[in-house]
Amino acid sequence: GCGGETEEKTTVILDWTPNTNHTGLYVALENGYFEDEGLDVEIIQPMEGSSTTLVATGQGDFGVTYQEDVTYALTSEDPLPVTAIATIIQNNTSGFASRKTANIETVMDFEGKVYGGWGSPSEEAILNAIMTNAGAEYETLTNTNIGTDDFFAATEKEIDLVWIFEGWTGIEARLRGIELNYMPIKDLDDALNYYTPILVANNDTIKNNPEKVEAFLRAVEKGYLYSVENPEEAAAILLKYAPELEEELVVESQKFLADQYMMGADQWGVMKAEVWKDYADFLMDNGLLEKELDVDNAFTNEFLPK
Amino acid sequence: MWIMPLRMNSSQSDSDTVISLKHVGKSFGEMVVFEDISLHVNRGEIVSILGSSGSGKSTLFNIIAGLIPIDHGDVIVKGTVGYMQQKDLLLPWKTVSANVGLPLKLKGVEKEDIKKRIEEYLPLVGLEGYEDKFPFQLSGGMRQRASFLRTLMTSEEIFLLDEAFGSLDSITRGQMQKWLLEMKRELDNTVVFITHDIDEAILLSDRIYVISKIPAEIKKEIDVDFHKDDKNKRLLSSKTLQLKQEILRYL
Amino acid sequence: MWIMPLRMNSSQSDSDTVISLKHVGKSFGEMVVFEDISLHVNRGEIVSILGSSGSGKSTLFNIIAGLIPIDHGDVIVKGTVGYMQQKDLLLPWKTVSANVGLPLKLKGVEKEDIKKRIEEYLPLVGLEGYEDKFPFQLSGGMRQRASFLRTLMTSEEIFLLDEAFGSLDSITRGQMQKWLLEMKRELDNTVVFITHDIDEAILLSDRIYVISKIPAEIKKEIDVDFHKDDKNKRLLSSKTLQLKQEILRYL
Amino acid sequence: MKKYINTDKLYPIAGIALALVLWQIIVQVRNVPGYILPSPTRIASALVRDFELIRYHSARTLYASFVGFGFSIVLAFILAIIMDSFEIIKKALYPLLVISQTVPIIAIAPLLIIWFGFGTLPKIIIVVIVCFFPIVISLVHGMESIDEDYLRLFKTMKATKLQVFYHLKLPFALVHFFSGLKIAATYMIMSAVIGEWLGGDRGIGVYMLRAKNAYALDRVFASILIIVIMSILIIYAIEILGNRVLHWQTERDED
Amino acid sequence: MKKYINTDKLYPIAGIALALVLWQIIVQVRNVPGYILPSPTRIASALVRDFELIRYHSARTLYASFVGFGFSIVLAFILAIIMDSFEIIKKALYPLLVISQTVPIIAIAPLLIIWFGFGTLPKIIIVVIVCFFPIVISLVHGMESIDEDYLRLFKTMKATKLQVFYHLKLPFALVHFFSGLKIAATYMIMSAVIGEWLGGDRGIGVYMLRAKNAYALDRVFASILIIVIMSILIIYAIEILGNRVLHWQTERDED
Ligand SMILES: Nc1ncnc2c1ncn2[C@@H]1O[C@H](COP(=O)(O)OP(=O)(O)OP(=O)(O)O)[C@@H](O)[C@H]1O
Ligand SMILES: Nc1ncnc2c1ncn2[C@@H]1O[C@H](COP(=O)(O)OP(=O)(O)OP(=O)(O)O)[C@@H](O)[C@H]1O
Ligand SMILES: O=C([O-])O
Ligand SMILES: [Mg+2]
Ligand SMILES: [Mg+2]
Repeated sequence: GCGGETEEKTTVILDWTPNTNHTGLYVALENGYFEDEGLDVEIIQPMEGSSTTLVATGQGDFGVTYQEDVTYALTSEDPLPVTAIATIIQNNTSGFASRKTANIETVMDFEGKVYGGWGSPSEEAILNAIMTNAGAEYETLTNTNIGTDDFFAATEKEIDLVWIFEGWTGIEARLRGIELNYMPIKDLDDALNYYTPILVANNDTIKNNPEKVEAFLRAVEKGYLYSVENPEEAAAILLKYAPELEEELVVESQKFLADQYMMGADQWGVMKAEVWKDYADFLMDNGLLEKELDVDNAFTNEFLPK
Repeated sequence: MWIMPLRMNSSQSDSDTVISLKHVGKSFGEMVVFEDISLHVNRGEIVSILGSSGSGKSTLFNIIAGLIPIDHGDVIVKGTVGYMQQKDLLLPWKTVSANVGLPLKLKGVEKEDIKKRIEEYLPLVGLEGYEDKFPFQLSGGMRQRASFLRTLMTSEEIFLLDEAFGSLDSITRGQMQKWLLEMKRELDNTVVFITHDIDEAILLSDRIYVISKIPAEIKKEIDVDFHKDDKNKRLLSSKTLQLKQEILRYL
Repeated sequence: MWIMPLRMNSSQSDSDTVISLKHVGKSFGEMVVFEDISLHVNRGEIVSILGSSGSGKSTLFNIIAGLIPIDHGDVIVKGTVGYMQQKDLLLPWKTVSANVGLPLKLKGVEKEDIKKRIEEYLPLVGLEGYEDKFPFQLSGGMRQRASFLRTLMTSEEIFLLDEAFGSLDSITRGQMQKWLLEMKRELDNTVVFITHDIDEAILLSDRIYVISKIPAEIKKEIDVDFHKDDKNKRLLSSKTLQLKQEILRYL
Repeated sequence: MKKYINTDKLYPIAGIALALVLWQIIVQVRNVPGYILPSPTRIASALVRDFELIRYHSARTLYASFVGFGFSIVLAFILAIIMDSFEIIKKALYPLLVISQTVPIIAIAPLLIIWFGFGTLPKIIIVVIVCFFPIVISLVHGMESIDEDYLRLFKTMKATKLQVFYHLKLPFALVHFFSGLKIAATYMIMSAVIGEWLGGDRGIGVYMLRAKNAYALDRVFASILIIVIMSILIIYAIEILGNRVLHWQTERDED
Repeated sequence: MKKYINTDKLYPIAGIALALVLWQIIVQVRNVPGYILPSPTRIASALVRDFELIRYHSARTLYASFVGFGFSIVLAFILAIIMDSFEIIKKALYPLLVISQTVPIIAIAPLLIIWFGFGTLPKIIIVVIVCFFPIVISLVHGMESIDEDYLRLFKTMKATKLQVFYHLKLPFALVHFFSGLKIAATYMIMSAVIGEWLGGDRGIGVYMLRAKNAYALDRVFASILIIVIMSILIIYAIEILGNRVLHWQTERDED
């Protein structure tokens, strides 16, 4: 419930270091939206790729992750007890980027190039699908894992093509005056316009404390709405909590994302079943899932503010 | 095969024999050091072991001290043993005082008392003023004397001394010998002594065992039965020269 | 202050003196070992240094060998030096053969030749059959003999021998002494000898330096001028006993 | 051995200075962009700019490092004594210790968080996992390498196990121990930083990761610099402590 | 020292077996879900299922590990000789070596990639960075700890620097060297795996990362198991080699 004298301990686990995808969370914290809901929120920066597991094991009540990750988590041999409760951004703002000098303007140009991947099991399938769709020969592409390495270092030498977030790496490139060719993933295949990043909750919390989930999302929505309206102030709030970030990058990224959070939707956070189903089917078709995803149990919009 | 020497409290037996080796055999790999050696030492005696280099004297001591296993035979040692090995084995990180006082410390003697006793004894071995030196700052003979004193500090019932005075000049050696005899008279313990100096053996001993080259056996057991009460008199006795000639024949 | 001994090729000078120390001073911290010591050794001589334990004999050798710096004075050494230190310093990972053959190996002598020479010499020090043993498998006296042989293998012009026979029984020691004299006669090199055995000093030496306690100085320089041609005869000479009495007075 | 006592510290400083100058020159001459390798001067200015922030983060890292290091030493001593006393335990435990080192920490990171949460505890545990091993190994090896003759000496002096440990094994192993301690100290700050990467809200590791993901490479290198400086200072302190404790050895060397 | 020769290998195996049984029991009794900690039997079955794939990846990891390890040894020897011969170089270089170890590798990964690309080379270099240090340190420390008296002996025998090295310093340092080698071997496979995390398309690290992102924790642990087994085998081989080379020491201990 709301109010109450003692605030309820709540832990939110990020997917990465704090960045503009997370701004709404920090705004909710700074502007007291969580407090208003009776939540005492702590935001934690974990090791990359561990947030879903940590939420599943009760280390956090809520976590930031992305749709593909949840899809794998729910179809693994021992499914993780988590459910997606909101998408932070409506459209997938990631895509394939290359330096202008690499001359990659269409998917056809992927042929004979070197792709620097980040270790997702599905990258090969995705590249295979989009190249095949475009009539290009996937076998000619070299797929190299570049791990956590950044775009700029990777493309300095032998890597041509990297999968980036437009609102972060794309902005940084602009700030540095490095010209990019950028292909948003959502334009390449409908099935690939999956949600990233999203918020997940532990199933126990959902079952035993649905009020907490609702309260949390009410505050978070207010935070993101504030970020949409006041990108510069929101950026300042993020920088207050993560002063290690580059101010210019944060501000520019925030301005870019302000339009993206809710693009094409009349409500913040709401998810569509097709998006979940299409991407799960895509993965299934490519033999990447052990079993069918039960879409109904994968996500829910029921805790979003009405 | 591990056959350990039998150890008894001196009070448990009224026999006069404190060390007894019977038909002992010991080999290192194919090298047979002892095939079948027997000897004994009585309470209160000073017994010397004479034998050429490499004849198994140190090995014998290691056996008596229970440090190495034997292949066959019986070893009986009645009483506690203090052993001065051929190497000085001073601890390089301890000063002379700390090295010499170690046996007392291990026995739980109080610091004050240890200090007093060290101050009393160091001058007797000519190491006054070297209390706080480390072993590497000593000469070879000084290290030997420190090691000798450390062994005496154990105050055990039986002392095994392996070439205790081997690195000393004759003057210092003479002083040490005299002092050893005095100590012996006061404490009335048993001493077994390895030396390569026949004069020294004759001066100090009640009995002498002469052992052969390996496989070592007792070549001769000699009772040194003159001037037993004041051994210092032996230095000037003609019998000493005579005995020396005899021993030389056995070696 | 580092003052290194001046070294010359023996051919550069026709003087008879191969080692010369003049007004040499050496302290360890506050301990003055030599305040002002001078001595010399002539080519082809055997000179012994006698002195009580801790009087600075080994320090003297370290100075002659150029291993430690002096505080003041002049040191002149003409000719190459082979030095047998008081500790045996055998390399624990090398067999007796390899240890003894090391100086030859360092000089680049062929393997075959080294083997031949070792096979020839090992029996002379009583180590035949121990070629392939490691130092820890030897007795104390055996290690000393191996170290002695290793020094001789250097075939240098000057040998410094620090208590070379200290751990040997009188028989083995006698053999070693005899052998040393033979070697000396053949090679005609110079030998400086530290010993605490006055008989040994008299038997071997052409001259003897007796040094005092520290700060050490030359107490007496003795010319041993009888039976110089066949030193073995000294064993039975009455002059030996006489000289011994004299030396004892200085110590 | 130590002939250059007075200039002892000059050479390493010169070595480091030379490396820095070379670095600056290469960056400037070859015009290396800042997102690949920032120049020392840029790193220095980032350090000055962010000084307060870095101090704030460093305090936490140092705390976890020191607590973990202290624990490692205590644990290493206890285990070394047990392993030295009971051959069976040593034989059974030693391989497990080695295995604990061959496992990449990051692979079991979620486990650590699950067991120990996001606080300082998992960082301390990582420091212990990393630092404990070289210390215990150095102690055990040190005790093993004691000359049999000395053990015999103590046997003839009827020393108890504890006395043998205190008067013989410990001082003998101390030389090795300080080697192990220095190796552990080398990795001590770094391991706390790795621990911070696993999750947290304060610490040099947190700062570094955020700077890296914001492409602020000068800050990343500023934090590396801080890690290096802290590590070097600790190693140096151990060196000095070691020289004091092992003075008999140092005196001998200086001879 | 080595009284249990024949049962030597029994104890560690018993130790490991005990740990595995405990693990299995805890997982089963407390019903630990597979995404937190898979049971040993599940890990084993994943290993069997993926055997071919793991073999394929392991080959690459082993290749990088061995090449890097070999390089580390050669480099360590060269540097140790140089550092031992020229006190100045030692004093200048030593701190740089230490610094190289205090820097978290992951922080400088982008540099490695920029300089050496994504092939096997950067993995080899990471193996060298990690393994080289303990080896060179053990050699340098080993050579430093030689008794002054032996150095004097060689001086009087007029040995050249090279001869002193070959006949004295090297054999003396070998005991330390094998300790260092074993420490390096402990981290050798792991460092190659870390290298593979930073980028690559084949290797145990790549396999592990993919399994992790697919929540196949049993496969993650299967790869950890492979890393552990490979490391242990290498350490064991070094142990045996060491005992052969240092036979004079082993013989003495068995006495
Ligand atoms: N640990 C060992 N391994 C193999 N052989 C050994 C060992 N210890 C001693 N020996 C051999 O046993 C024999 C006797 O050695 P021991 O040390 O007892 O002689 P020793 O009479 O004390 O000689 P010294 O008067 O020279 O000290 C020697 O031949 C020696 O080589
Ligand atoms: N490295 C050193 N540091 C300090 N003092 C030393 C050192 N080496 C020797 N001394 C001291 O110098 C003096 C002479 O020692 P040295 O070894 O030359 O005596 P020595 O005549 O050879 O005695 P010994 O006959 O007992 O071997 C001794 O008092 C000793 O304590
Ligand atoms: O999360 C990304 O798709 O890069
Ligand atoms: Mg002996
Ligand atoms: Mg001496």
